[in-house]
Amino acid sequence: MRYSEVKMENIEIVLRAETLLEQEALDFVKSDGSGGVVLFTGTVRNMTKGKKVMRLDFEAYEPMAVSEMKKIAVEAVSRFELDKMAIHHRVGILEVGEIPVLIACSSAHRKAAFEACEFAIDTLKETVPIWKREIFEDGEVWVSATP
Amino acid sequence: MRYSEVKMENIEIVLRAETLLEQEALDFVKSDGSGGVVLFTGTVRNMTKGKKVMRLDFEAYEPMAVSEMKKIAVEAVSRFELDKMAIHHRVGILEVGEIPVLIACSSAHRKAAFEACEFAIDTLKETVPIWKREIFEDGEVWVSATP
Amino acid sequence: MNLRLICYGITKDILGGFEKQIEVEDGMTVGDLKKELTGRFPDFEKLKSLRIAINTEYADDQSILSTNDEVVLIPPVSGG
Amino acid sequence: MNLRLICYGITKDILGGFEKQIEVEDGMTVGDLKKELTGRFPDFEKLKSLRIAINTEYADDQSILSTNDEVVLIPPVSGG
Repeated sequence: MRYSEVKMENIEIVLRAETLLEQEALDFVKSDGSGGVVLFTGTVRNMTKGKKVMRLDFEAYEPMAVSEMKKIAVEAVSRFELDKMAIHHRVGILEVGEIPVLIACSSAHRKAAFEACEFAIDTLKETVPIWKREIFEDGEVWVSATP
Repeated sequence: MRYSEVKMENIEIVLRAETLLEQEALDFVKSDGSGGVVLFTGTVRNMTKGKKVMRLDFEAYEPMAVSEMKKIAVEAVSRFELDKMAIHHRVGILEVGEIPVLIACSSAHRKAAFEACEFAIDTLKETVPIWKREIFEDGEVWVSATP
Repeated sequence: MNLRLICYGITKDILGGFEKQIEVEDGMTVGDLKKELTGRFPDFEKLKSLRIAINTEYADDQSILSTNDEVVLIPPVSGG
Repeated sequence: MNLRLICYGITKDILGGFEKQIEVEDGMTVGDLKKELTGRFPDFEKLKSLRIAINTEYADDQSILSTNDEVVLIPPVSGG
């Protein structure tokens, strides 16, 4: 399976091998009743600890990755009284500058939107079963696997 | 003057009557060395204090609005060690759902990017000489002018 | 001396236009100007705040005005 | 009983494949399974953490495994 999606009235979860588009996440969360939207975009960096990164390879335990992302969005919408939240994550090979993750949310109150977006990306990095391998010129390594 | 701009290597300030585009601000701040981008988008809400808003009219003291926005971006880039920041603001008549303001920034550290973006929008709302009139079905009011 | 005031937002409504020429004492400070304006136009008392910019920079109450300055009335801002 | 382990990330390298069948005692807990794996494959000790998911939910060490469960090894995640 290379494409998974959960779509509810106020939550959109996407996990896919195709390019992520910021406008897609922004369009989902926008509403005429919201005063503000906050978006976090992760990008693949060209360096890690001073070493040149060629590309990343993301793999996901897909059904659980989608359900964990959904849990995060459901909690964020409720705890921060959001209008909507979208979490989009990529799998497969990503080149430098490409987007592994997008989180967008809308709220009547901008402070809540900032907090919710930060909560969501922090939690995603702890609980969502997705793994990345950094591929260097001279080898590769599973990120964060060992101390 | 209906279009003002400051463009430096790591700062982009835009003040204009034409539609603001999220992708434009995102494209400016992106760089291969940044791990994350945070974007705040303000949108025109359809209601204020329970009253239906028809549209907003923004006016700016343009040279000073641009220089105050530049000050904010310069301080944010330095204080939060950002890679780049873009602040785009609209003037003129805006309909419900349109974008009055966009702030995007990129950083190696996502926490700094969230803090910087929030700092910038909070400060903009205090120091940048731009004023909006809310236009209702039965009248209009300068926002926040009186207690 | 003659001062040319530029008015934005609600101050335009209070002074009745975007530009207003007024005659004030030489060497008047920003603080004095605010008092003078509030005396002539009591509606200024209703504002949450009033700042004055001189030549595109916020000026404090001690700043001294000169006839060639670009003096701009800044009522509470509401951008964003 | 027979357990079918599904391996992601670095656990695939440690166990030598995406899927691994192993024979364990009936009624084994998640905590026991982790000990068993670390005994058989000392490389698990190098990991920052190891969690086990049963049927797409994180399981705590007291959870009891059954032969029909989808048991997935979750080394430190690194999405985002």
